[in-house]
Amino acid sequence: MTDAAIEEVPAEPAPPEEAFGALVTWSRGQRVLHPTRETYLATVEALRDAGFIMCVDVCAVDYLLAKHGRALPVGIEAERFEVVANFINPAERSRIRTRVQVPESDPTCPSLWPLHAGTEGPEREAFDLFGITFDGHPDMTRILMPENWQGHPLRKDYAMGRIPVQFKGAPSS
Amino acid sequence: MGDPLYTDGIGVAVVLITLLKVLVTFAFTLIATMFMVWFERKIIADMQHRIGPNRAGPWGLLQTLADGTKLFFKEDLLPNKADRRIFRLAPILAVVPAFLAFAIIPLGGNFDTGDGTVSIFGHRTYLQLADPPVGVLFFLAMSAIGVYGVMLAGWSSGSKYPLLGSVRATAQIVSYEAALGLSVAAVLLVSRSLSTHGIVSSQADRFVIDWNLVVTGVVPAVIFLIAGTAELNRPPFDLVEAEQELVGGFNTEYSSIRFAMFFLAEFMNTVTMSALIVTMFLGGPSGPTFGPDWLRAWILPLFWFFLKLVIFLFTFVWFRGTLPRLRYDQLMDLGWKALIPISLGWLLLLATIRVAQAEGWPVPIAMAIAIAVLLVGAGLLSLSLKAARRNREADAGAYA
Amino acid sequence: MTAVETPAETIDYHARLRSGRGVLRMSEVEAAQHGDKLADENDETMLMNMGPQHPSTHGVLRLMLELRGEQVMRSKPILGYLHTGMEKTAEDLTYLQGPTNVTRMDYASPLFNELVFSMAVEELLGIEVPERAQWIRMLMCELNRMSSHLLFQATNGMDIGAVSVMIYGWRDREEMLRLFEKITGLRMNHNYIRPGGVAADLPDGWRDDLLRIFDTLPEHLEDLDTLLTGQPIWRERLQGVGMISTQEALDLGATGPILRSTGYAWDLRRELPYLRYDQVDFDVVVGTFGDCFDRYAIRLNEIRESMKIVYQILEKLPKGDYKALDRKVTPPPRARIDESMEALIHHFKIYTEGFKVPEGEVYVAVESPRGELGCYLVSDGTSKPYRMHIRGPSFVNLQCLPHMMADSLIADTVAIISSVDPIMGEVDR
Amino acid sequence: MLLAADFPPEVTASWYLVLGAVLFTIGAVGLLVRRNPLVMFMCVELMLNAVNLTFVSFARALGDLGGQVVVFFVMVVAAAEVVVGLAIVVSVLRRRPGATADDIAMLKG
Amino acid sequence: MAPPLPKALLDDGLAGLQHNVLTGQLENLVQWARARSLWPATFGLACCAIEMMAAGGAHYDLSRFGMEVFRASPRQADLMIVAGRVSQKMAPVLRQIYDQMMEPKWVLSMGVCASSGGMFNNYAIVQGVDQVVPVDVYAPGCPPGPETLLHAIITIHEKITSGEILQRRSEGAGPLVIEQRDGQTERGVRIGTAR
Amino acid sequence: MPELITFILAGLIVLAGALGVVLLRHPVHAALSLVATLFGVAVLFVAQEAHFLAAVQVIVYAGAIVVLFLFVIMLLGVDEAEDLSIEPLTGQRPVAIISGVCILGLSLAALFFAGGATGAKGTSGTPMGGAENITELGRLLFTDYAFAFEATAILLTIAVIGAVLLARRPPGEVLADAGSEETATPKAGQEPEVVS
Repeated sequence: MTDAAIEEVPAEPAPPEEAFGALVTWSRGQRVLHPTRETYLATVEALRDAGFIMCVDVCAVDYLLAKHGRALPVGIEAERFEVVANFINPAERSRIRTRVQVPESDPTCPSLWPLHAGTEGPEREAFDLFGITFDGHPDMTRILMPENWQGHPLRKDYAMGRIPVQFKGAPSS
Repeated sequence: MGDPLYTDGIGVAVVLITLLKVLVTFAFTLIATMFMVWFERKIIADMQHRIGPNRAGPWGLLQTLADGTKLFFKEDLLPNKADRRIFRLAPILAVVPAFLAFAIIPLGGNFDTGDGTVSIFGHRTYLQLADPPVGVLFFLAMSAIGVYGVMLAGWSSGSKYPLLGSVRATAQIVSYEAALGLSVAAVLLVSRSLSTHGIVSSQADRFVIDWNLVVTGVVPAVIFLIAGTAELNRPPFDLVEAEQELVGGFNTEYSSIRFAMFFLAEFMNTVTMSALIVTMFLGGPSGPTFGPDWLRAWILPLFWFFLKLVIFLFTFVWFRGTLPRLRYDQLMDLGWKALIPISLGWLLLLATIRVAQAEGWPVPIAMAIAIAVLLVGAGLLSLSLKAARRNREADAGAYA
Repeated sequence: MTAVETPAETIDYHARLRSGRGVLRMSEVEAAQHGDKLADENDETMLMNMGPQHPSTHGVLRLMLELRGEQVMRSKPILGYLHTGMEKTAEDLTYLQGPTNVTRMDYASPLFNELVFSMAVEELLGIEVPERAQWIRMLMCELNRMSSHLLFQATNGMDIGAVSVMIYGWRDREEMLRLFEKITGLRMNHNYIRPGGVAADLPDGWRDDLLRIFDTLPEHLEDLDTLLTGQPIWRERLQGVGMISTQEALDLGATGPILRSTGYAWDLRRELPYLRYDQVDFDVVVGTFGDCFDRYAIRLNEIRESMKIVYQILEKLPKGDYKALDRKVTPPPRARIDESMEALIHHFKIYTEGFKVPEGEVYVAVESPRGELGCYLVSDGTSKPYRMHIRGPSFVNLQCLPHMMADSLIADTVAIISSVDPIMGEVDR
Repeated sequence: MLLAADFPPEVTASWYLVLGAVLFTIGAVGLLVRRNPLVMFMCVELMLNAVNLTFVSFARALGDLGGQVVVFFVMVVAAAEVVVGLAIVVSVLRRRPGATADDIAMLKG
Repeated sequence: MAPPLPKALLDDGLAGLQHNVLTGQLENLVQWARARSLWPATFGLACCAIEMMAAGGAHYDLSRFGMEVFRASPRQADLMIVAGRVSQKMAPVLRQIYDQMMEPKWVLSMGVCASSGGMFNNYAIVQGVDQVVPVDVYAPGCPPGPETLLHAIITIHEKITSGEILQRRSEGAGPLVIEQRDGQTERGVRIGTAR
Repeated sequence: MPELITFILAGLIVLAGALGVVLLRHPVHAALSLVATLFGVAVLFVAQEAHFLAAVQVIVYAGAIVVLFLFVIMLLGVDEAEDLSIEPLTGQRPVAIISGVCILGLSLAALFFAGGATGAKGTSGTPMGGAENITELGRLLFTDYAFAFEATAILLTIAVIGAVLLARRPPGEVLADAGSEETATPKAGQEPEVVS
């Protein structure tokens, strides 16, 4: 295989494409919307009205240590966190994805819960593992980790937590 | 009437024979229980294409002994929140009635050509520990006392799952006691006796044809079997200890010998219930006999009794291997809306026939009238049930 | 300001209990403080804890139930007792090691985890997987779907109290596992589907073994029909229990048999085909009422549909390579290492530092036995994923529990949990 | 009579009647002393049982089965009484947990 | 004047009694019973739980050993099969269940995750359940097949038949202290006090 | 002799149970004491050859009535022992004790000074042991006492209906406070409850 084959398909050239009130990029054949935190809910609502009635997933990414440039459209500032949501339009059998930039200084993001009740669990998970608070979520508590846990394990500055295996009978330090 | 052993005054021999009978009955119930546990595990295993216990003793026969010994030597526990006295009392309350109830079961005796007695040391006696004139009622009384074991065990444990289990147990047993009693009444109606010996005697004339199973028209026997299964808390009515719902139900907090006592009581009750069904509906130890007196009086009746007993033990195991568990409200519905009305109606029908026979009325006409009346009653009942369901749904709809 | 830091006493329990029908808004810590007390002094409800060690919570699911008598007023699933940190671990493993990690998520259908991860990596790499590998993947996944649904039949039967069905389900699944062991080398957690293809070609005699299983399976499924489908108690227990409407299911993000049980024919194999599902003929089984019985029946019939697919695969399975021949991605055959220096180097490179994957992000989903199993993969151009997120169908489906359980009885909760068929390894990851 | 000189003494009807009287007294005192409506019900049952015992003793002493028939009716009535009484207790306690018998005065409306 | 009790008896209770023919026979009986009636607690965690259940199925049939009686209530169980990875959140629960079990009790650590954390050496997983409860037998494998589990169970049977019947296991594990794994450094923080 | 032993043992059980009902603070303990009393009374019935009544005593009283008591206690969770220190009417307890002594004294006086059990022999039948007792009892119930029998049947029916009506939750009460206003799927724009 040549390098060209695995190189990313170049994004559509300017002028920037816009749909559902958000800028659009393409990634591996999938349409990706880039709403800001302010336009996020409006975009998702527009999506829902356009037939994207299934919100299958919400997750977060921590780009703290990312050395690569992200495929973001012009006008969208790269921040440390990103909240990614995936939607399906069952009628058109198509998928679409939104990526919202969430700054480290203020890790909050509007919750999709009022629009898609099914995002309750995934958003709690993102809160638990990344510390991103979702405004409007009914139950913003830890879901996977114990409630008294310190820190958010999936952040890049949170170490793996690997410890040397302690065998039975070995002298403990 | 009554056991001929006690009619000619009470001497040393009579006391000894009675003691012997106590001993034998006690040993028998224990061994039967052990056998029942093994039997159940083996049969279930066979139904599920497995082998079943085979390590403890030959064919795993000593499995129950191993379980019992292990439990006996296990640490006991008294939960902090438990009501100490009652927590200790409950297993005893469960196990004692289970033992006592077996006392009224006629195990043998020649009913074919004789009067159901055997001869021990020159004394004629029944082959049953006791034959009170209210024998069947005695059984019902004992099963009523047996409720306390389950109920108090759950309550005294002081935690939630056992409490739910005991609330279920209470409601379940009280509800099914009614259906049980009504089907017993049908038997009493045709047997004209409350004593178990009398009930067996009344069925002994002709093989199968004179059995109450046939004489009462199968329905009471079926209802007794269903209600009896519920009374025993066995699947599909084992909501009391439904493992998937209530962890262990009433016995969740019990360990060691106290748990073993519940275990024992459960299986002993199963044996007793089967024996009672055999006594009431299948003619107990009666059956065709032949040969010398010892064969007629001792061997063949016992054989018949055990044959019939094992059939019902197998039926109970079969239920466990096949049927899913009912839900609590469905159980109550079955008891109150199906079993009790049916057994009541059937009892009335049987009574009509008896009255018609006694008074010399034409039986078919009386029966037809009775059936018509009962059908009207059933129609009214189903109408009211429908109305109740409609109301309930309307209520639920209003608040959904 | 997060909820965790909020002092517990400032939270109005009652207001939180009341919000949302069927949803108990109460954190575990608060619930623990409530202890054995009644939830509300003026009310007759009581809070009960079900799990995490409870025989019918399918592992370590924990439920807080607010009960009035035996009636469940509100409920809340509490997760995390099996949280394994797999998403974090994945960031530390190369792409080749990835399937080893993800396969342990949904341990009832491990091949789907491997499949979705491999597909995501392939999508990022932009490589073509050989035709035979695609068909083998499909074959294995359908077999896995059957074994997973058999597992469901077993546990569902057990939960409703039909103990024999439990053993029957295991019996048939065991035959399936033995076939898996022959093909992949392992009974579970196979690590068989890898980026670029599958780990090994099908072994000799696999077809006969498969057909032998298929000889007995339909009979055994009919046994289940006799024991369960036609059994009045079974129908009573499941019909009308845990109802959910299509709208609710869509809103809650439910997929798989739960969504299909409401009559909504949504199956990724049909709607957004992957592998070669567009070349096989099968029916999407749907229900009508969205109750536990529909979900049971759907799974039972999906076993039959999968058999249909497998028969077609047996016909159409092409010859060819079982993995991509790109030596930068897939290791060379063992024999080549002894002959070729280049092969040795490739082998060494792949197993020490792994292959590099171009930058980018991708979301790929497959239809697992429990619903849409998705994988969101972010690559920063190195040989390890920058971020891997798995969209576990059980995790999302579990959100339906409080809504299905509202106003049901305790016995129903068991049936409902069972009908959702959650695999906690995938829920907690 | 009660303390007959011969031993063992014959158990006459009076013995049972005395036992019944004592039982009745205990029940009556309990009814007046206890405040828990459930326990008060139980005390009523004690009194009814004392009466039952007396009836059966008289039935035997007088050779009249009518006494036993009356006991039968007493049991039925007791069952009816308990059913209704407990229903009232349940509906009161449901609204006011920990209510004592004095609170049942509120039934007067 | 009664002879003073032997010192051993005063120190150890019944365990200090010298064996004679009778207690020897009793001991054999008890060991025999315990080995043949080892009721496991229904305690499944992850992948291994599936294999544990498979071991109860028709092909492997744990019931041959009298072990099909999976007790949901820890009070009645003798054997805890820790089947699967133990998360930090689960560890206290696991310990609580162990404490709820009555003596004598045995623990079987099934699979590498339970035995040593397995491949999941990260913030979430307890690196070996022996840090929480004392383990008698470790079954290797990921997951161990039913045959491996059967072998482990037979090993436990041997351990039971060769062990002391009055020995308490309480010294096996100390009080449980779960500390949080340090997320900022790679330094290990002990979870639980092992022994 | 056997009757003496039976009487003494059963009498002790009866009295101990009765005292237990009055003195034990916990309602469940009191109920269990009541069972002991009922059982003792049943034994005394047997001693007086009223077998049928003894069986009915255990089945109805122990098997149904006390079970109902316990069921209510469990259902309502009336676990806490009652506070006997509160005296609703001043001097009620001493008066109760005094009146109790009076009742006892009066009845014993009536018993002894009137010369033991008196009365004329009835015409309804003679009690005897065994099965004849039951037959005779049945005959009496359905002939001489048929009206009373029917009356108690009606009484029972009324009691059951009354109990059902009393214990029934008024329909409006059911989910009135269950917060049903918020449905499973929140509508857009609806203000969800924020917890922080």
